[in-house]
Amino acid sequence: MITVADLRAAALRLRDAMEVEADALNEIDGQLGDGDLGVTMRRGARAVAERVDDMPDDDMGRALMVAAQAFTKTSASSYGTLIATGLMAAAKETKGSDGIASDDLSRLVAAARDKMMERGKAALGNKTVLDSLDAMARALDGADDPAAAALRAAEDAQIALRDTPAQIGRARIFADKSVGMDDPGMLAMTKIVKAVTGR
Amino acid sequence: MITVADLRAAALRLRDAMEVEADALNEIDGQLGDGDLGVTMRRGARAVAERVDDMPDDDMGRALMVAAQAFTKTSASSYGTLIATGLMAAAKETKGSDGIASDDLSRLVAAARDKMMERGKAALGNKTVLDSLDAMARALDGADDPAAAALRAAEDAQIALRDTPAQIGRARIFADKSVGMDDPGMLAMTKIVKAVTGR
Amino acid sequence: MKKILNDPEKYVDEMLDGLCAAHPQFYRLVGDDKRAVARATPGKSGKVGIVSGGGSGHLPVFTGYVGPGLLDACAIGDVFNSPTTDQMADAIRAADQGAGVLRLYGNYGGDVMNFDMAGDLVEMDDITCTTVLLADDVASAPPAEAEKRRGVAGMVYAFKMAGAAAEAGLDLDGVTRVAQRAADACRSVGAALSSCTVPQAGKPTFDIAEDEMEMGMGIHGEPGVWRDKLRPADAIAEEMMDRLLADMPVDAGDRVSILVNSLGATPPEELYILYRIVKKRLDAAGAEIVMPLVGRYATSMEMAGVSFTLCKLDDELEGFLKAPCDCAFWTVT
Amino acid sequence: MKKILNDPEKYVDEMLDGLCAAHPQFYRLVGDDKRAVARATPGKSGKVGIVSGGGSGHLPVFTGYVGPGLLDACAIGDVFNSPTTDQMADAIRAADQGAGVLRLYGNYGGDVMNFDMAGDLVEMDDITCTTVLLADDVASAPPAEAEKRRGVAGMVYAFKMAGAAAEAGLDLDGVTRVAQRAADACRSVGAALSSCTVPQAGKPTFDIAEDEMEMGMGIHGEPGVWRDKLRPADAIAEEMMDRLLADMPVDAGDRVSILVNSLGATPPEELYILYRIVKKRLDAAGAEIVMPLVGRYATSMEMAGVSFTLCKLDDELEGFLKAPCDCAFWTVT
Ligand SMILES: Nc1ncnc2c1ncn2[C@@H]1O[C@H](COP(=O)(O)OP(=O)(O)O)[C@@H](O)[C@H]1O
Ligand SMILES: Nc1ncnc2c1ncn2[C@@H]1O[C@H](COP(=O)(O)OP(=O)(O)O)[C@@H](O)[C@H]1O
Ligand SMILES: [Mg+2]
Ligand SMILES: [Mg+2]
Ligand SMILES: [Mg+2]
Ligand SMILES: [Mg+2]
Repeated sequence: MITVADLRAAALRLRDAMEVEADALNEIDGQLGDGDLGVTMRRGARAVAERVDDMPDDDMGRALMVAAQAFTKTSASSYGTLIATGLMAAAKETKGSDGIASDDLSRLVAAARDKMMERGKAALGNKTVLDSLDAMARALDGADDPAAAALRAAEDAQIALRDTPAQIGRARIFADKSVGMDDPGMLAMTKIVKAVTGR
Repeated sequence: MITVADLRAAALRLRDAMEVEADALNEIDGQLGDGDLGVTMRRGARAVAERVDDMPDDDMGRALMVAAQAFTKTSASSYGTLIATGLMAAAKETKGSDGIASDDLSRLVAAARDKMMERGKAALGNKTVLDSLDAMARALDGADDPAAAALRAAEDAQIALRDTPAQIGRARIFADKSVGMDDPGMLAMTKIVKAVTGR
Repeated sequence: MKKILNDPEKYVDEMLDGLCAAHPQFYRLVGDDKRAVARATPGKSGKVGIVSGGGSGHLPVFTGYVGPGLLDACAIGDVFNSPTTDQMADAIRAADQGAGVLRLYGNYGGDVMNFDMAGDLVEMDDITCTTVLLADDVASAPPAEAEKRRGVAGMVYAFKMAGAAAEAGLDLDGVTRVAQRAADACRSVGAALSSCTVPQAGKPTFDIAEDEMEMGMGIHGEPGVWRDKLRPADAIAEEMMDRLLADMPVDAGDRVSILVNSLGATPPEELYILYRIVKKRLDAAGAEIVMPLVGRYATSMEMAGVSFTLCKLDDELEGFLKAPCDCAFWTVT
Repeated sequence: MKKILNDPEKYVDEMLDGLCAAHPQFYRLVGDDKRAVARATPGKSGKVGIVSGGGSGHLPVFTGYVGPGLLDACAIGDVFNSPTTDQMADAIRAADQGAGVLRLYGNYGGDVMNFDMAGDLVEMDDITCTTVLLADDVASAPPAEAEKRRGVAGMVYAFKMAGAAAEAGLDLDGVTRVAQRAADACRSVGAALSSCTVPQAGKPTFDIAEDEMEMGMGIHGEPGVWRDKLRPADAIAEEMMDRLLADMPVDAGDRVSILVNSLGATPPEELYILYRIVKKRLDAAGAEIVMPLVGRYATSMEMAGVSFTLCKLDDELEGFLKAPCDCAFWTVT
């Protein structure tokens, strides 16, 4: 079971990882987009880490809501808003519980994916973070080692979509150029999973 | 005696000279000013040359007025306006006459100088074209070879004032820097005299 | 970076402080983090509120157009970045006079998601919201995908017409309908000659050679349809008019307005050189030009370049275009 | 050259064509060579005429300010070059409504000589002329030689106040007196960050490094008082206020207006950042700020930089400042 204490530790790891990765994420986002993905993630992760003490031990839902709000308050870019949306969806599902059972992870990631799809009006296969989440939700279903399964799924999805053209956001305008390049949001999700799972 | 035919020939020589000298005059004006002196002189001289046929044989005054108006119509820079002012002054003095006697030249140049002084509110010694005219008016007084005398006076005045600071127009702001440099308007007058006298 | 600023992180907050200090008769900062601007004197009770928002760096868009006959409030993000959900909710609350609020803004991913979330938030305050998205840039997607187009200077017409409709007392549905019709009536295209610098980035958003221009470039430096040697003004204007008229043909007898807009550094002198061709083309089509706008109405800070926005009028839209409005950047009497 | 133009030689004529085509309700070309702009609807008979003129490249200065409550006519030279005597005479004739004409323009050698000559010309048409020269730039000469100072953005206040005085029916002496008092009440200082390009020259007027600025530079690139690394906005604003207040101290209770002006490329965002300090300094002096102006009122095409103009008011000047005016660039209601 993942407790709020685990969530706090994960938040601190995420912050540390994003301090390191921010430039690389800006760089890749800058190739076809506006180059702010690292800024988004560094700011958001810092804000979540600053608020770990506001996460109540006995309510995973409220703890996740704290994380979501940290993102909405600090970043309004597409990615930050989608992450907040996903966290809110998970928060809603875990409200009042003191943790997340391993075999509930798949359902929560799927819930986040669905809400983010609704919010961003993108479809699966559009080469976005949604494809990472979709792959993860499927891989987590019945996984023995959820962390490993999620990470591998995120990595595989990134590779699987590499050669499709971008269809969403700024990168869409460069659809042709985007073939053969990783989607920045998918890459970021791989790094997020790596950080929060401590792999 | 200088006839209107002589004036026409001088105008054509002036135009040809200014086609050649324009860049150099822009260059020297650009060192401390706005670099348009060559443009002014080329345009003005072209306009005068275009209107030589409007210069009546029997009225040197009206002929000079044609030249003055060619300058006011094409150029409104300080120098162009002063040249027009000087030409108008000379025109007034020669109205109705069929030419200029050699021994009248000094008086006409002095008249131009005075009217230009009134117009531009500069004083002698301010390192401007006025100092060239003043030197020429004095040198022409009783000169055997008016052309040679005028040219030498213009050249000498230019050198004499080289080491004084500019006190007029844009160059005034760079007064210090202007020490040791020729005044563009004085240099232009030397070139004008050279061209119209055919030396 | 040829910019006059202190801390890049404070660029927007200091700008807003100065804006409100200079024009207290028009603007008032609201919200927790002071990232929403509302009218100094709120619209009268029962008037439909109109809110906009988006990234900074486009003055007068968006914030500048808060005022009588225009917007009621505006949420302001960092330069070229969406405001947050909370900031948008602050703006919506400030705009609400009990008759609902129209969200009227440009079609950019982050803005859309955040305005949607802000709508969810203010639902809890019983504020009804509608949405009209500006998507007028013909260079950003073909006609078949017109709904994917980004919003650019066309929003100036939409703000003006919707603002006048709200002032005239139309209800939320009515104002929303006018705004949608205004949005549908506009087509824009831009051409950039140089980049601007986002303060937080500290370097130009894109590189472009000293003798190059880019046709169709977006206001954040989004790529356009071609990049090539700088062309003569008349050729640029002809091509821009070609693109607009191909997308929205104009017939004899049509009444249109046209906005010839500087993206920032391009001086009005050059807008007027372009305007000769704009007028020639519309005259040739037999259209009547109504209230042409020439100036800096929607900018990208110090970017050099221009955009044209063609707006097809009918009696209703023309009436709202000519109605009075007032703000620090635009007065119609 | 990042400029949108056709033939550099036609820059000004095409600009004027476009200006008058876009705003026929305000502007009308007059004179043989169409280098004077007059009001579309002349001032009423018996009103004192006000004429200005100077080089192009400074829109809205000079031509833009032709309109009710402002100028009656304007002569327009090539970029940064004086109009000719004939063009000025055309403008004076267009401005005359039988009550004489005030020549109100900046203190530049060529302009002065040509306006004087134009005055001689129109004397033959029995038009009486007076002259008020703007010489507000404190960086261009020390106080002891104040009459040698060049005229910069202060002319905006002088146009406005003299224009209102003429509209109010004052006679030529009265309008001239108001204009002189307005001119005397203004002090300006500018700072440039980048050059502009005169079309006919085809290259930047001056070179300045990417990280440099020049304090006190004139609007044609005339040298200033220092050139150094670009400073933070607040430091720039403090120094500019220091220079203005040293030249014209402001006391508690004084009423002043202030113009924070972009020379062209500098966006309004940055003017507002500066305005915070302007207001702080005037508040600290105990002065009351009346109708502050922030925007592009007197420019040098695409030059990056700013100028501040401080204008000390009394009841008469304040009344004329607030009086209505209208033109394509500035509406006061
Ligand atoms: N509508 C959307 N739905 C799903 N994912 C999206 C959407 N828009 C953007 N993304 C994801 O976000 C990433 C870009 O995020 P970000 O840099 O914040 O965008 P922007 O700066 O354009 O607002 C993309 O790589 C993609 O994975
Ligand atoms: N007020 C003046 N009185 C006499 N000569 C002047 C005056 N102003 C300028 N000049 C002369 O004109 C020359 C500069 O002419 P020009 O380039 O036309 O000036 P600007 O471009 O500043 O109008 C100077 O070198 C000087 O000789
Ligand atoms: Mg991005
Ligand atoms: Mg972004
Ligand atoms: Mg010169
Ligand atoms: Mg000159």
